[in-house]
Amino acid sequence: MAGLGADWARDWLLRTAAVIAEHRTELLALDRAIGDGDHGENLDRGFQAVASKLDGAEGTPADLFKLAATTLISTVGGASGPLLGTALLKGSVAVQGREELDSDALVALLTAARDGLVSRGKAEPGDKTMVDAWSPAAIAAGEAATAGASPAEVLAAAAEAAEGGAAATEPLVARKGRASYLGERSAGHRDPGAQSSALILRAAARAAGHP
Amino acid sequence: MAGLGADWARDWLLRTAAVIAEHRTELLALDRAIGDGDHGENLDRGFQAVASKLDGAEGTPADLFKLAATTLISTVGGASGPLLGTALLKGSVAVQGREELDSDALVALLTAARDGLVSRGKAEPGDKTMVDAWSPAAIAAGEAATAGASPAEVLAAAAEAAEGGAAATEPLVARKGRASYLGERSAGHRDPGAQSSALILRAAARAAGHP
Amino acid sequence: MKKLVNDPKRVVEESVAGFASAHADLVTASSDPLFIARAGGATRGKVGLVSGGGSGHEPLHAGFVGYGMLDAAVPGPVFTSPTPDPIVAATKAADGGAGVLHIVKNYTGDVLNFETAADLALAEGIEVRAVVTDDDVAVRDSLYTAGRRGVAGTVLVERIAGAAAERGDDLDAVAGIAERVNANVRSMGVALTPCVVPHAGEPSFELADDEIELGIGIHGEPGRTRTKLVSADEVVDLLLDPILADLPFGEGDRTLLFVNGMGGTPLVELYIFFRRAAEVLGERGIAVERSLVGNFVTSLEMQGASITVLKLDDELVELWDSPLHTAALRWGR
Amino acid sequence: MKKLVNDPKRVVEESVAGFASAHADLVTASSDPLFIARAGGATRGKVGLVSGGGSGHEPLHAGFVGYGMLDAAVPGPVFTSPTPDPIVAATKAADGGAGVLHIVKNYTGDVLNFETAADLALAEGIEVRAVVTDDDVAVRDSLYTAGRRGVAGTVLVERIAGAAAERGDDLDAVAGIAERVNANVRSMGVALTPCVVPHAGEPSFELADDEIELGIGIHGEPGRTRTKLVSADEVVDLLLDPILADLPFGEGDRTLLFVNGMGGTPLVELYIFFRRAAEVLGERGIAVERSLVGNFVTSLEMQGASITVLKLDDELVELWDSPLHTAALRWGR
Ligand SMILES: Nc1ncnc2c1ncn2[C@@H]1O[C@H](COP(=O)(O)OP(=O)(O)O)[C@@H](O)[C@H]1O
Ligand SMILES: Nc1ncnc2c1ncn2[C@@H]1O[C@H](COP(=O)(O)OP(=O)(O)O)[C@@H](O)[C@H]1O
Ligand SMILES: [Mg+2]
Ligand SMILES: [Mg+2]
Ligand SMILES: [Mg+2]
Ligand SMILES: [Mg+2]
Repeated sequence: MAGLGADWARDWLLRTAAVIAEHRTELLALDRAIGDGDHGENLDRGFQAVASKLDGAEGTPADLFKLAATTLISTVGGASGPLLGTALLKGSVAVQGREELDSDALVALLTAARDGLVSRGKAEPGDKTMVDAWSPAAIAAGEAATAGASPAEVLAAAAEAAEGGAAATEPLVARKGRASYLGERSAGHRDPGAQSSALILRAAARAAGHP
Repeated sequence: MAGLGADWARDWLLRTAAVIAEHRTELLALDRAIGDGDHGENLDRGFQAVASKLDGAEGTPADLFKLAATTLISTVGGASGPLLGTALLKGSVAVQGREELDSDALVALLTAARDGLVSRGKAEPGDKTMVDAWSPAAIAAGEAATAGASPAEVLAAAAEAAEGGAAATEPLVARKGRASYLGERSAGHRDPGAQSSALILRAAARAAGHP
Repeated sequence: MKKLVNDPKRVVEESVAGFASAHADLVTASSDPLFIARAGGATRGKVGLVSGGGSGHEPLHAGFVGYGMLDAAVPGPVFTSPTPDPIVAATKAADGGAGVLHIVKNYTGDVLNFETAADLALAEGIEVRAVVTDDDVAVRDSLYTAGRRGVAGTVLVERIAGAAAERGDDLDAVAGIAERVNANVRSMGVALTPCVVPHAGEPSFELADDEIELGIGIHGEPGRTRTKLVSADEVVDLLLDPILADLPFGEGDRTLLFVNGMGGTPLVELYIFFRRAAEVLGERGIAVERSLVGNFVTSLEMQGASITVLKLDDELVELWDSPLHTAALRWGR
Repeated sequence: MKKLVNDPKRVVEESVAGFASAHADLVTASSDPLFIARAGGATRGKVGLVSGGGSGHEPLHAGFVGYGMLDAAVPGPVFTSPTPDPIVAATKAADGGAGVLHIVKNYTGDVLNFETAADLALAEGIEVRAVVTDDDVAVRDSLYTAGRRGVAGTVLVERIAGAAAERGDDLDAVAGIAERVNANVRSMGVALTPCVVPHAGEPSFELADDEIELGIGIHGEPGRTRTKLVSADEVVDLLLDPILADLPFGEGDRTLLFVNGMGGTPLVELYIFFRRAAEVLGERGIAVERSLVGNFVTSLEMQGASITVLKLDDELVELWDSPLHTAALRWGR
């Protein structure tokens, strides 16, 4: 069972840039409902920058993730920039030095990303943030790997769990991020960061060849 | 042929207050189209003040007109306050000392009012201002009196001419007042001051018993 | 349109009360007749400056009462010239024995009411001169109109004449300076949205979502031409061209560039405006020596802006820079 | 909604360029990374003050760069926290060798990006302290939320901490003063209309013609409760009650009363607001010793206002009154 290499990592990040651009308006609308209406713009700006930085960049998956992380940190701003940036940075540290990532390495990547996110943003699952996508994703990835899934299957499990987690944010009352200012009124809307995180993880699975 | 006395003068002014209040919104809308949207408010404020000043006031028609003139000057503001105030003030001087106004006196009143208006505001007939109501009114009143009309008939002739004059302002391009700033775009709208002046003169005829 | 008001008829009165209470160190307000004067009373021996007009243009004029600018301001009802009585009262309050200058924006109502007030003040022994401001190049000349309107340039007249009065100039000299500023200042404005007079409750005009109104006045009156919404830079060009052609301004001129907001346009946009205007002046060899950006002559909540250019000379610069202390503009003390 | 802009993506950049050109005597702007600093550079031996955050709140923060207030400001994209790089660059520009204080409004994005920047600046040998402002009583505490937001009270923190730095206080002392102001200031806002982020092009929320949004933030985020439009006096009461109950403020307290416009509300209305707020404080025996009225912490063209009350003591009054020279606030020089 061959691991996923730098080509996959690059493809993931480029697909993410495309999918975020495609869903820019939808993410803006989600953020307008319970935030300040810029999430689609923020991530679009960041991942476009990542895409152009990737042009000519070489190295291991970890190198590319680190490049993407620092680019996100220095171009996105807002809450999502440092949070996603930190997630990716911690993820890259977890798989440092490897040319190819097998299922366990992918679990390590996603778990470290989720942990980085949580330790930076202090949100817990159920607070209606992107943690609600990353946390089930990391768990599902672990479970899939334990059950012997291929790397593509691990990523597909993560994406599906993230999508479920994002959908599950709808009824929640936010306790972190801007949506928390709304109190009860935040219920009934999907969290934009959880939604974009699900898109990002679905791109990872697609880049690995999973439809 | 009995002349019109202080009772008529009082009744005219009170009827004016009522009719302006009734047409306040219409005058506001006319002024919004080619001015600054306050003409109805201005005159309403002024004539309500006139109405309450009249309470308990005594004297000749000229005394009541003078009271109304100074009240308009000190409560209306804008362009119409000093202009209508001056018109009424000059009119009152023209009939000073008389207890009753016959047809000729009414012509003198209206002519002096028109002249006062023109000398104060420097507008000529056709400039799309209240002069376009007062000027034909004074002329028609003179013609009616020469033809032997009663005071009520003189006022009715003036009112009718004023109404015609107000309607005739519609196609004109304004050369005085705020509407002049619009240039050609002022055509197609009736001048608010001409319209309110026609209402005022119709009130004079009604107060004299003309339907 | 929604407004933070109580009784629409008491908007001006309550607002003036709030203004006087917020700036009690600077001004006092008389409520009947309604006017605002400097807290300390008239300065003996100094020419007094009085301005006024309809309300809805705040901070004009009350926000400019204080050291180095006006001695008294007379707010009329919203967009309606005040009557003579409060103007006379303000004139008396501003009189320090050296005469009083009325600074009047050129609108029929303002001119007529200030004229009557000047007559009445004169009858009470106060020497009054009037300067009528008419800086708006959007309006054709008085052959066809009531004459050009006084708009944002009025602030510059009030400031510089106020500085001359503070310096000790006599009434003729102060009036002369005011005339000179008025003769050297040109303005033009644009509106993106209309405004709503509180007691009217309806927009002063209608504008489609992709239209702007060029040559707008400051009373919610429609402008001269309506055009499609274009970029900020293009709007600046549409305003600056007639301004620069009118005086005319030319290479080597020294200027004060004033970008004024109509009330509802965010500062970000005013600075985008300023950037382009300064760029165009630079390209034409016209130096911007002083600048002013902000909401100073407004039209309630109207979205839009105006550009004002004043030709400077050494004396005007010196007067502009001299100490000033009002609620809306302050420097040097 | 119509805007006077060119490319919506270049709004902040062009506006900053205009700002720097209009106030070249006060500030310089760096365009990449984007920040504004005092024209003369850092003052040797003085604690540097840096603030920043999303754009769209102008004049906050760039309008407060200058003597007696900030040394540098970092504008992010509209309503979006800047990234660490420009914050680091601004921190370097503000450093006069006595350390730098970051004044950060409490939003997750601002806090995280300023944190990263502080780490990076420290790595370059600059001592950095951060004070996080959170004066908005509309938000429940951090058990349930990201914590109270920093809103209009931030201006008072920046001003008073800036005065302390100018006086020569060291970093700990300046941070202490900033903390003290933040601990003693409370705010709450109301919106009548939403605002439109240029690149989004759609209103940040919908409000019916007879509705207002209470407890609004400054980023176009919806408020906590929606209610029927009531009179200005009633709105003031709805805002002041939670403010006064929170600190709490009580009889005998000395205060600064700040009525802040959200950008699209005319000054007339802000003063009607001030009038009632001062009246209520008076009735409760709370003295209004200083006041501030105007559009200082805005939310683009949003119609609405906020009320801020700061409890004063002799030292805070003295610092507030000391000389100040920025584009948006100026006195004493
Ligand atoms: N403390 C936090 N932990 C994790 N995620 C957070 C936290 N705060 C906010 N978020 C995420 O960030 C998203 C908003 O990002 P964005 O709109 O780009 O930033 P901002 O809120 O600064 O405008 C939210 O939808 C949420 O998923
Ligand atoms: N110079 C003038 N001579 C005669 N009437 C005038 C003149 N200028 C304006 N008017 C009249 O005044 C009317 C407007 O009055 P009003 O709206 O009350 O004052 P303002 O124009 O100051 O708002 C115009 O409709 C016109 O009839
Ligand atoms: Mg957001
Ligand atoms: Mg009018
Ligand atoms: Mg008017
Ligand atoms: Mg944001």
